[in-house]
Amino acid sequence: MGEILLPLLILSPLAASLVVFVSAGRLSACAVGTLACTGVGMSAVISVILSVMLLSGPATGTLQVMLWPWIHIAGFSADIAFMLDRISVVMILVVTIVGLLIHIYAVSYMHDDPGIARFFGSMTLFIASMLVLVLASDLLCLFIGWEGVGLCSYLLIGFWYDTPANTAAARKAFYMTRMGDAALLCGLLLLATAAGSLHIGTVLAAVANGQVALSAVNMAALFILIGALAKSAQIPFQTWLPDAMAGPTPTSALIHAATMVTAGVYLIARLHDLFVMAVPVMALMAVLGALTLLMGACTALVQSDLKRILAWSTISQLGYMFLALGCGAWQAALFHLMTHAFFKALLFLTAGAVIVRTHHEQDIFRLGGLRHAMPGLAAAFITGASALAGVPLVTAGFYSKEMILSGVWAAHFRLTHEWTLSGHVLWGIGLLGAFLSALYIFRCVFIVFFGKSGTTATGRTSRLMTIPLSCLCVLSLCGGIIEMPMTFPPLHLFSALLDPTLPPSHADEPGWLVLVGAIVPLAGLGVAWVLWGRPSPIMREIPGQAAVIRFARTGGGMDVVYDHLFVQPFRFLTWLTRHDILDHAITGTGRLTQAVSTSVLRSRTGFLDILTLGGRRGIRSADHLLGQIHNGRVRWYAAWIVGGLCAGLAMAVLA
Amino acid sequence: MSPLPALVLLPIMGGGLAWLTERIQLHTATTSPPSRNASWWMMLATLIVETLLLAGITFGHPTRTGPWLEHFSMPWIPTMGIAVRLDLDGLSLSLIWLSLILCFLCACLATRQVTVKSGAFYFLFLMTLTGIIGTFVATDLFLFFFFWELMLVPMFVLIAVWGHEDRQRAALKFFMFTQGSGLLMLLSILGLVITHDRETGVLTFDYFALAQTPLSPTLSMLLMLGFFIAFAVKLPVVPVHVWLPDAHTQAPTAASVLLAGILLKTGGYGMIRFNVMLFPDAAIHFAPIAMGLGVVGVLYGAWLSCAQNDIKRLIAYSSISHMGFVVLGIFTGSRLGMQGAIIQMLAHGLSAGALFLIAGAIQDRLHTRDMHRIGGLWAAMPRLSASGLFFAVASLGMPGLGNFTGEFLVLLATWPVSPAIATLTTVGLVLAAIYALRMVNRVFLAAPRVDPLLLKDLPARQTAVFACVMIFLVVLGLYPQPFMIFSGPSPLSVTATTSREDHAP
Amino acid sequence: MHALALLAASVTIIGAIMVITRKVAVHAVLYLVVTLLALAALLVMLGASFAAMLEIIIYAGAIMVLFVFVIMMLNLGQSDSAREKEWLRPRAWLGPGILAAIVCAELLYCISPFSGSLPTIPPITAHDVGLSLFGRYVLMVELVSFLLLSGLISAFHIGRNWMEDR
Amino acid sequence: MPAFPFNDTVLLATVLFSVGLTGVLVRRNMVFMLMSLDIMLNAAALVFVGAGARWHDAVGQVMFLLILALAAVETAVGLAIILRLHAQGRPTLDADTGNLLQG
Repeated sequence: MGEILLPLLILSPLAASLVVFVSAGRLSACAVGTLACTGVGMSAVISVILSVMLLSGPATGTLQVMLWPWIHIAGFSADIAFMLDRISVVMILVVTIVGLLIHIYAVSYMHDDPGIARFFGSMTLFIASMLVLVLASDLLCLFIGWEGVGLCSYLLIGFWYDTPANTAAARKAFYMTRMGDAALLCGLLLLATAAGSLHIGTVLAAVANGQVALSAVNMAALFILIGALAKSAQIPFQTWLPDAMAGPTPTSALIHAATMVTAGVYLIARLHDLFVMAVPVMALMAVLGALTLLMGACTALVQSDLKRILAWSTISQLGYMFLALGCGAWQAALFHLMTHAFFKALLFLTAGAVIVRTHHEQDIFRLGGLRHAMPGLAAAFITGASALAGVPLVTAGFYSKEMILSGVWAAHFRLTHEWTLSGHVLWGIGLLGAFLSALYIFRCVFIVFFGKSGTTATGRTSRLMTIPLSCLCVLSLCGGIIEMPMTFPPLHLFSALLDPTLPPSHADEPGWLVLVGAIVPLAGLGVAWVLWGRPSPIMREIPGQAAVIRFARTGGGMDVVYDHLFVQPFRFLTWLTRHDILDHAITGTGRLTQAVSTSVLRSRTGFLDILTLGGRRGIRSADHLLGQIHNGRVRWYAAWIVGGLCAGLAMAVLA
Repeated sequence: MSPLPALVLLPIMGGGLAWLTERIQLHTATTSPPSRNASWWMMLATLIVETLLLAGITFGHPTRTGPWLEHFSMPWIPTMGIAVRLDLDGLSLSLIWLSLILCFLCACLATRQVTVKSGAFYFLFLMTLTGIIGTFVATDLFLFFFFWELMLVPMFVLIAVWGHEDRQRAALKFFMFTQGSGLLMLLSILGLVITHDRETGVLTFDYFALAQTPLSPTLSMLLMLGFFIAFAVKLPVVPVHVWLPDAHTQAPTAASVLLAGILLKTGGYGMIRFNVMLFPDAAIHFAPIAMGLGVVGVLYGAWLSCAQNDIKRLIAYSSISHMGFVVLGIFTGSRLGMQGAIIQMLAHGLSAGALFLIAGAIQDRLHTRDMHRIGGLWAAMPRLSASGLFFAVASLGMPGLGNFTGEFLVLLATWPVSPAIATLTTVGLVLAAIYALRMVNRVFLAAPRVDPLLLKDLPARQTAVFACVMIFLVVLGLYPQPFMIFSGPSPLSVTATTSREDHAP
Repeated sequence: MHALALLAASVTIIGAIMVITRKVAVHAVLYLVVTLLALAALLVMLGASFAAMLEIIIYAGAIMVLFVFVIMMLNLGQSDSAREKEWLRPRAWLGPGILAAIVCAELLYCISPFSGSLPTIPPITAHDVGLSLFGRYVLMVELVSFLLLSGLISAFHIGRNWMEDR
Repeated sequence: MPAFPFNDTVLLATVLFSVGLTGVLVRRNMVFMLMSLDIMLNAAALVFVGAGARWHDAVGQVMFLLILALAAVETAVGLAIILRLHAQGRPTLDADTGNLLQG
């Protein structure tokens, strides 16, 4: 049963994608939407069935399906093989259910776009690739999904390809993730060489029993980390994600918030046994995650584009996940991944609905007071915002963030004998980040939905859009209750789910941690209300002139730095070398040879040549001279006669 | 009776018939339109018969005694030890299949545009095919050289007569490079034969006999270099690649496809069959340099490809980059790398061939290859654009498609030899993404820049042909295992004896 | 050497030199007449009285009259003599002068052996001349008459065209 | 005996010839050239007469007559040409201008 359902899970969106692509232009928008939703819906149903099947089985049970051997050759083998374990269950549920909701939303959102078939084809293909990614039991197979989602992301960011900025953003996203992919490929090569296979189980076993040298483990972990960082838009690869908001909003919700960008988190969680062995890499991951979450939050605080705020917030939240992963809180990371998928999808979709109804106005300072025009959307957005901020007890974000913070608190890195990195510092950063999260998202809420009304909203949000929104609202409010902090004991469903596959983090955090974690988001909310929310807000707009603000708004200037450091030199160099230098060199050598041989030839024949040339010239000048003699003047003729006579006589006389 | 001579001779005879058909038609009547394409149908019929023959060879031997599928031998010039020796193993067979598939592609998609002296075009086209197939099956070095040169002449004429604006120069460049390097190979062949004659007293050009020649390391290295340079020019390896961009750019579409799809592969085939297998020790000594050249090729080709504005030139440079992988794979010295190189050759033949066809289709419609003047084709021609996107993505090494399998295997084989080289090569993959997507963005996406009236999408039949290639690529990417078992070159040590015994008269 | 002969010879030479150096054509004609008269005297001294008479009548008479008439018709004036002066620069003289001097010197060198003279013999009379002229050389006379006729015709022809052009 | 020895006759004739030659070469005016030619013809005639007297032969004077006729014809034709040229716009009678036969 499972052996059939698991391939079918991937096949149904894939088939939908193929049908949609092939029949492009022949099916109506409605039919295309239905087809895509059916494909994703089927896989959602299958994933629910599969998870029930798996969870009803033994705790360590996994569902392994080997479809066919991919490469079997001396010293190496790779298969097209899938595996469903408890980590993948979480992921397929998130991917298919959130994916389904977003698809349903998109049917309405995209219904009058001429390229709808391309859109849904790419979206369903994305779901299929993502499922391949999360289900693959072989790293090479995972890599197919890994690149596949990148390709779909490229197609969807550049969906409205008429605008050069969009396609540029798409290419940027693809290039930056591709760099990570190259690093990931290196990591895979290293592991494959060391372990002789890329089957995840085999690799992890080889690492665990010391078959792989520690330096190789560190290197591999580093390479894979780079790949994950690029995919998840962490420092130093963060710049592509804000630009990726050029795509349609459902794309941003599905790919650039809920699923694809979390692939890095999933990969590291999947390979946690490898990373446990690589302590420096873990520390690096935690530090980068912490930095990213701070940086993302700070940048989000000064953005004025609604979708960009959400994009930076995504980067920041992914930073949380990496922080958690770096600290070994695998479960927390996955938990946050799940809740983040819910509330960030909700936020994006709501933002999309708002943007559609305000005639594609994305600047939050031109919006305002939308609370009255669209109360439902306002409520949904506020729900999402609360979840993102982690408003205590009622939202999912609170629980997952709490889990991360408690996991981070306990972490401890022994990098060297003298130098250790305590989790407390990282915890502090995380807490600061939580405060900033509440601040920036409620800044957005207060500016957009409260205050003076800026734009006029028209139309109604269609039913097809509201259903997914309400579902996501429920999920982002209640999705967290399945895992309570240790301090409130009763419910630990999520960790119970993952305990067999992912080691639980240490749970001996002091009780006041939860309290602090609850107060800080509320404080952020309060400050936001003071600054932007009151009837006469203190700060209507952050002064955009200040250099630091402008600096922060561009994402720490990293774009500019990269542009000057890599893009421009690359462009210049390619421009410089656009004509093949070697070609020129060789052609030039050829020309030189030709010239030399010609001159050799000439010098060989030169003597004769000069002789004949000189002779000819002499004859011609003599000719000329004779011509001069025949000048037609009688007197000269006479003179010549006399001269001749002279000479003749002289000869006669002298003889 | 072995079907190999028929396999080799069929295309050229069919081509001659196609030419004759056209001549006769010209002389009799040109009134009825359906018979105007009689010579084209003749070519198609030739290809079909050839394919049937090949299918017969492929599937007609359920029980294989040795690794060599077919053998044919007939004395040619007995006093010199030259014979018509043809042998077929999995490597040859898979490359011949590739050739035929690409020829079908050209026949269906590219040759109909040839209106001037089309009969002669078909004849030369099929003559090139004969040369290629002959190269793949010849195991007599003299015969091999004969076929090697036979490929060049019709291709030269194809470029020089039916090419684009700068065709004469490109054709001359192509001819001079390949011909010059071919002479080096001839020297090496003669050197090997004479050495063999001195050592054993037997004057022969037989591949299997020559493989047993005892050689001093220096001599062996010298002879191998002669072969290597010839193959390196054909493949091409970077410092001697300069003929390729011009030739590919200026050639007519069908010739570009043949060049990129198959002619380059003869270089790879030669490296496997004659460099690594005839001179294994010298090849091992030479491997670091060759691998270095391979990496340079990967990076240099990709780099220059990033800077091109001419679509066909861009694809040509990307071919150089991909062929760098082939060199890298062949000289890793492991079976893994060689398999990777073979898969890479097959996949590149399909993807680059298809890309050239698409570029040709664009040029037929817009009469330009400049990417600055093309743009936004997706809206008007979605089928062509989608195919273009697919093959561009394939050529950037998307996992799940054939090119990735080849590249991955090559990298996997390279990593134990030198992680640094492998890491450098992955940079080539990033560059591949840059040039491929640059092309996609400029040509298919972007804002429309051309008159939409010019843009007629691919007909459904041609799309179906492209779809077949896509399926091949996907199969090669997802299920390469049968190809890898099937297409492995026969190890020499085994074959030399078994094939002798099997086919001894 | 007869003093008279010497005088005549010197007059001849001086006259010839004067002919070729004059700027005015009529002067030159007059000097030429003088030269020819002196030459006629010399011919008498050589014992050819008949020739001398012919010289005076035909040459100094008829031909010179022809010259004078032509010069009159040419209507030469001051400007022409100025131009002649212009053309008679020393540079123009030098080359031809040297050339002529060389020829003269060579001829003189050649004729130096003709020295010594035979004993006196009776001079040749018109009778002798007439005999040989109409005896042995009658054909020559006929030829000369043709020559004169052709000269007459050609001169007439050239002059007639000119008359018509007028 | 002749009053004028043959030697001196030849001497005189040579000088006279040279003077005439110089005139032909030097003068550009065609009238003067004709006169110089006459001088040269006279020099030649003088030699014939001298030689006839020296060897007592009538042929010398016969030749003199022929030369005389020749000179007459020459002068007549030459003067006619001069007149013609003068009438046709060559008032200077410059012999150097008639050089259309130059090579």
